[in-house]
Amino acid sequence: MFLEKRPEKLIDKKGLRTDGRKPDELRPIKFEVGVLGNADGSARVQQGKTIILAAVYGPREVHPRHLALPDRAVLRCRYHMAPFSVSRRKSPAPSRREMELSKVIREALEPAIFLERYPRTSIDLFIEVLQADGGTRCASISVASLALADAGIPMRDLVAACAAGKVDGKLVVDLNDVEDKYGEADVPIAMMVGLNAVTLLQMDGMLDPKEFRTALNMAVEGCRQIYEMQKEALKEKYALIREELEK
Amino acid sequence: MFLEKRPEKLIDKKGLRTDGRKPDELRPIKFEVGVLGNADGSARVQQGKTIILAAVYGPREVHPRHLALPDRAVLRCRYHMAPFSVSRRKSPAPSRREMELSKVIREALEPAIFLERYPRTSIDLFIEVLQADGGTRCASISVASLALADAGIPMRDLVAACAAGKVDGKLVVDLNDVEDKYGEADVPIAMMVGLNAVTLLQMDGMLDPKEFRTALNMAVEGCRQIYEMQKEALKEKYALIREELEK
Amino acid sequence: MFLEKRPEKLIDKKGLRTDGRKPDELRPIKFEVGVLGNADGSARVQQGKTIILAAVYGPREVHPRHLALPDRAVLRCRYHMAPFSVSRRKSPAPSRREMELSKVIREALEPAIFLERYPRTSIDLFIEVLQADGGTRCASISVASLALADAGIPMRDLVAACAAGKVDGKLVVDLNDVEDKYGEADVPIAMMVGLNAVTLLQMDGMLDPKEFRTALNMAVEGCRQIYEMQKEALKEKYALIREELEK
Amino acid sequence: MRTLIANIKRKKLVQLISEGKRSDGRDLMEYRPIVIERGIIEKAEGSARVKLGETEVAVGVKIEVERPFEDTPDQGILTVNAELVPLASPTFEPGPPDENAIELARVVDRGIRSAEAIDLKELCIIPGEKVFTVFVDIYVLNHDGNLIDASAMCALAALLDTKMFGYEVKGGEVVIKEDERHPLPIKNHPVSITFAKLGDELVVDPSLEEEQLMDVRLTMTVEDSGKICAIQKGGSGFLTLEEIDKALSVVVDKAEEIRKLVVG
Amino acid sequence: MRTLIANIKRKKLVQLISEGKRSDGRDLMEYRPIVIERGIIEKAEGSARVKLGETEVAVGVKIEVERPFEDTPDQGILTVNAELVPLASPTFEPGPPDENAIELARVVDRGIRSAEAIDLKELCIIPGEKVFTVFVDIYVLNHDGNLIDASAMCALAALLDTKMFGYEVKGGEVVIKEDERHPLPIKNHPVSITFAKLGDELVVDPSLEEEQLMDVRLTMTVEDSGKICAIQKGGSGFLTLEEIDKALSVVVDKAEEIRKLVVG
Amino acid sequence: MRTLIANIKRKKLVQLISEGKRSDGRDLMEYRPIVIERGIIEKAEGSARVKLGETEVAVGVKIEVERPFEDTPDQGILTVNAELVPLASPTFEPGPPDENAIELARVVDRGIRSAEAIDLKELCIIPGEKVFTVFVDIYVLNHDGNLIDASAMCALAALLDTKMFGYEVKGGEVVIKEDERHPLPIKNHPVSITFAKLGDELVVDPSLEEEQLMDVRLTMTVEDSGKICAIQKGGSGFLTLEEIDKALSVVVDKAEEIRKLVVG
Repeated sequence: MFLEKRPEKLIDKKGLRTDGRKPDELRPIKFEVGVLGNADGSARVQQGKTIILAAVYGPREVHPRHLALPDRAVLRCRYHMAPFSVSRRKSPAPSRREMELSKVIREALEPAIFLERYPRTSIDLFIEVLQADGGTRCASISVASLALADAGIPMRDLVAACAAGKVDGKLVVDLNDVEDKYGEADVPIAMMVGLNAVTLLQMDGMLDPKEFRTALNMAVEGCRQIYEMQKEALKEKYALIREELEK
Repeated sequence: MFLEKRPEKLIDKKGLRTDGRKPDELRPIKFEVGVLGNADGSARVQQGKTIILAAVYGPREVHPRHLALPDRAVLRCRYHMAPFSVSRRKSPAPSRREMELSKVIREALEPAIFLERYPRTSIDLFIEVLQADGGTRCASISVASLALADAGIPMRDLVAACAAGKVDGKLVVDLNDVEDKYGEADVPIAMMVGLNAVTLLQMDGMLDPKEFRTALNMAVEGCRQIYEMQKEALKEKYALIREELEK
Repeated sequence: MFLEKRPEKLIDKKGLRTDGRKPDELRPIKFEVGVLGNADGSARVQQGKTIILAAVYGPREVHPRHLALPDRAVLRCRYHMAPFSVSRRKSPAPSRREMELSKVIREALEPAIFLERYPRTSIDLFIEVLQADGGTRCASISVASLALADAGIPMRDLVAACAAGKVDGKLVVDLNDVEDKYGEADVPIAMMVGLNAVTLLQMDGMLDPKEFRTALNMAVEGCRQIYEMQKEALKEKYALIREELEK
Repeated sequence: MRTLIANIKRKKLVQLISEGKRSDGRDLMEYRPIVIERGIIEKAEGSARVKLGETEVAVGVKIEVERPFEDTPDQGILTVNAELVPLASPTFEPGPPDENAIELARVVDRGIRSAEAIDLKELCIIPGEKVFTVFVDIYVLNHDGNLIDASAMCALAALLDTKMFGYEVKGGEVVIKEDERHPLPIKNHPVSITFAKLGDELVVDPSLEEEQLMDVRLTMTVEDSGKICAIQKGGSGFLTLEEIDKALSVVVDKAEEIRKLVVG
Repeated sequence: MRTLIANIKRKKLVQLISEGKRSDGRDLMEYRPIVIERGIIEKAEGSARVKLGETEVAVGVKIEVERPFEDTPDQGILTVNAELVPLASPTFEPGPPDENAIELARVVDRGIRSAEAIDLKELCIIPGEKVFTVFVDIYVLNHDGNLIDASAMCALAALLDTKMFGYEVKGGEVVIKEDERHPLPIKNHPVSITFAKLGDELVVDPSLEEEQLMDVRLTMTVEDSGKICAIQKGGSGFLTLEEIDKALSVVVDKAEEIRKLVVG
Repeated sequence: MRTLIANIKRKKLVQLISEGKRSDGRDLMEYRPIVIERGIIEKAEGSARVKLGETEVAVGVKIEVERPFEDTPDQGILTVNAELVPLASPTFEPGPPDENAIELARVVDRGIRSAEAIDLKELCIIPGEKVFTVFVDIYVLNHDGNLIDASAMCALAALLDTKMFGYEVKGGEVVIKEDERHPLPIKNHPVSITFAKLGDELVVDPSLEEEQLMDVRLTMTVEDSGKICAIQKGGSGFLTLEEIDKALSVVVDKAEEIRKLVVG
């Protein structure tokens, strides 16, 4: 309903951020794997106030059929925001921003998947942002990666994603909505951390090349931390399954 | 062009309605069968000021083909209002209301049709409301049923439809537009009268269970009367054909 | 950005038009053939301030396939205006006018093409108006005809198009935008000049039958002149090719 | 095969027509029977139904108060729309108007607009602020050929049937007086005549069968004083200048004949 | 073949139900476990999540200032929308709402509207000029049957969770007071009960399997005082008058049972 | 088979590039010939055409008066749109912009916006009421690779070509003075440089053939003072940190080289 106001300061006298974090501190992140009944794989993330669900269907038959590829699976990806996920109600029709994000998220995950193992099929990835408080593209990639793993899709590595940026002249990691909106720059990246391979790289705002290098390194470090949390979440899931099997 | 005003009273001192009817009295109804040149079957109804045309094409090949069913015909139904059928011009693009009505009308007719006799085909039913003065969904079902019969589609029974409702505290049958808009409740039903089978049942407004039962019975009685008129209209059509053949 | 104003006079005291032309004088016209790298055939026209590109792809496989015809090629035509081609920015979504023009342009070119030589294929013609200053449908047909020739599509004859009309009570040829908008009548035609066959004929405004006949003859004469320029443009193109081959 | 049969049919039809006859017994320059009924839709400000042989069209006119276009601040707005609803023909599909529906609407629109049939200046309420928009909705109910002429007749009949409401302007707001009604200001009566070319002959008012086999279609619209006010060639054939002249030589009389039926 | 298997399944299920049992062990008139959580989305004015067995639905409520409809100038606006997002089922496709999503939204809307659950007059700011619009967005997250009841419960829970902001009107402009909050004016609590007919029996809260094999679906919505405020029959079968009566005889108590869970 | 041939082609190209050569004879860090022409469309407020090898792009700039966004009441609006019109490539289809067209528009938009190339505050007429909207329409006329750089150059050239009209505000209305013209307030000149990764090497300004065979695409946009103002990775491959660094080490100089050509 309301337009958020720009806070007076994005970094306070103690060098802390609007939500009390240190510059290099991620928001609290909680991953859950296997949260939806019908999907072949699914996961949920809460990262600060950002809440996202990801579901994977496939490999399955492609409709319409002429989209099928003879030598590999087609990865399809829809990034979509719930109308109630943002301050002003968003129309459920896909916006241009959602279409671009669907593309870059897909291209951030494709390098990790052994698509050639499932020719003539599609792997359909659906991402629903239930609450958007900044960093949704990175959180989407991280959680989608878990949903793919949960669906048993063979991958070279998990893909972890994290942004770094500049707010009030200071480089920080994992920007929230206010920092993203009123900050000076945002550099979201995604990585197959184990392979040192950057699969998403975008930037808006302005950074000189030196700042950019520092921000990039901070984002890489953020990805490393998220990567560990992803692995932890998968372990937990498997532990639960093992428990249930042993019952 | 103009917003209609709510009449002061919907039931007058004598217990009569805005159009002079008694509570249990249907509007004047006129069915005509076989009114359009190209359709495989067609019919027209005038019920009070409500005027509706229905046309049936099929059983015919299904386009697009993947919609065909191996064991029965697909019944497709489009309920559509002419832009000039209501006080304020209506955009010709289908509204959400028209989409819901297309669905419930289809589901009211499906139980009557031996769809299993025409596998891999479609039976396409097009309903055009030329003037809407209340009760269009019921009149659509009644007239569509005649168009199906005119097309020679084998049916278990004709489907007759009629609403009952509550206006100014009084239960009445076959509501017109003003009664529907400013009344307290509307219960449209459809029946295969010969089989005592209710194939449409909806309600909006408020009724206690006892009132609802009474309204339901009034609507059933309305269906019975309409059912007789439907049969009469078919007989007339056949009589005409016979006459023409004997000429 | 701005609404153009109606000039006080469309014909001045000397009998000349707003752009200094005599009534029976065409605007300066420049055709270029083979201007785009990817298309199978292409051409560009500048006619006064009107600038149009045409490209032809095909004969090629038809998508979707069910549109293919067993006995001839399908000619498909899209007339489209760039958002910046007119005073007020035009939405890039096709307007009703663009859809009608796509149809009449297609029907003006179809009689000239030996479609029966390429059954089950499509010939796709794309026309982009980069600047619209009147007469775009005629200029589109003239330039599209060259693009078809450039693509090697066998034709009975080139199609040349030109309008005549009435402004300030005077019959004139090849109306510009202001003359079209504020004039009394516009008669665009297209012809296979060598065959004396009129393939486009439209009119709006008002003309008595005698005026109409005169206007028609003026438009025919315009077509003749344009036809010569078209042939010249093709010759130039072939001369260029010969030169290149001889290098 | 389909083409083969169509070619045989076409030859027979062209042969018949070259002898001055048509498959339904009409003369080349003869219309099918025309039935016009006005006032078929009470809820519309104006309405009509036309049967032209088996072709059937309904038109409803609605009037709304809207903002004028920027370049004509002192004029009402005319909007013509055509729906080829799928009950009218096995070849019509549900969905937004296709190129045929759009062409139909635009040709009818052009006739009305060029002839200045409606006095749009009379429909201005507050210049630059509020004007009446006249929506003419063409509804094709059965397609047996020559939709343009049937629709143009029906649109004219519906406009002639249209009743406006009186109004007054109070403090910038338009107040409608429901008990005061007057006809729409109609100044001219454009009538369209459609020819089909089959072989070397022209026929008027082509039937569906004739349309399917014709080379080309030519519509000329004529206003009260005998001026041409709209022309549209359709179809993938061509016309010679002589053929255009031939059409021109009969069209004014033919239009007058139809106009009498419509205006009554 | 597919049909053959479905028929066998259906026979077994009908047989089981005729013995008063269901495949998941429930009684015929028993709902699956219901878990309701309010306030799941901070950025929405109100929100809730409902799990009904494995069916999961989220609802978010947003409030915006808009122009009222012309025929209700002194009332706020209620808009209910449902998205069957493709992560919820292999049969849901991306794209604009299909007939199932539209029916779902409209049935939930009808219950809230008929019961006058929201006092829309309280949502008027400046009559004819500005009112609050309440957007109720139903988001189906996992489809395991009976989406209508789960959505209706979730919508009611989300409305009960909704906080409005205070406001004042200054010079025709609405100024929102962000620190002043009060609940949405909720006057009634409609609850829908959905039956599936399988053979000669009715069951409540059909699972996805039951929905796929059922003859017909019947939803009745009941408001606080025990009146029926919405009914919707769905599916291609029919109901006898006796079956309608049977549903009617249990629905008020059943609704009261569910209402307690939702209203808390 | 198609894949097999593509693989063979790819191997040959990667081999060639690993030797520092390209199939059209360019160096790895060399652009194709660039031809820039301004003022090609008189009816647009600004326009330009860029030929980058065989790739050809036109950009038209239109300016309209509109209502500002609620959260930036004192700023003009920038809208960048790209049309991949079907005459430019056999793979482009008519219809609304697909993901490639949208990405193209958004990357160009991001460079202009981040660099604050247009002084949007200068485009405010009446705060909260009326501002100028600058429409930048990218029209791809022939696609032979590297549409992003060609479009970004062309957009910048068109903006530099753009003439605004003077205006005055009279009684809340904006009156345009047609005889008073001044350039659009351009404060910065962002230039994008696009790399393609083929094997272990990066090349700039990939041709269509290189794009079809590349692993990944990387675009960096640089503003006047040498800061990076937009980055976009595209394609289904990955980059190492070393590769990103390598791009970073050449991009500022490369951008300055292109900027001289565009700004002139």
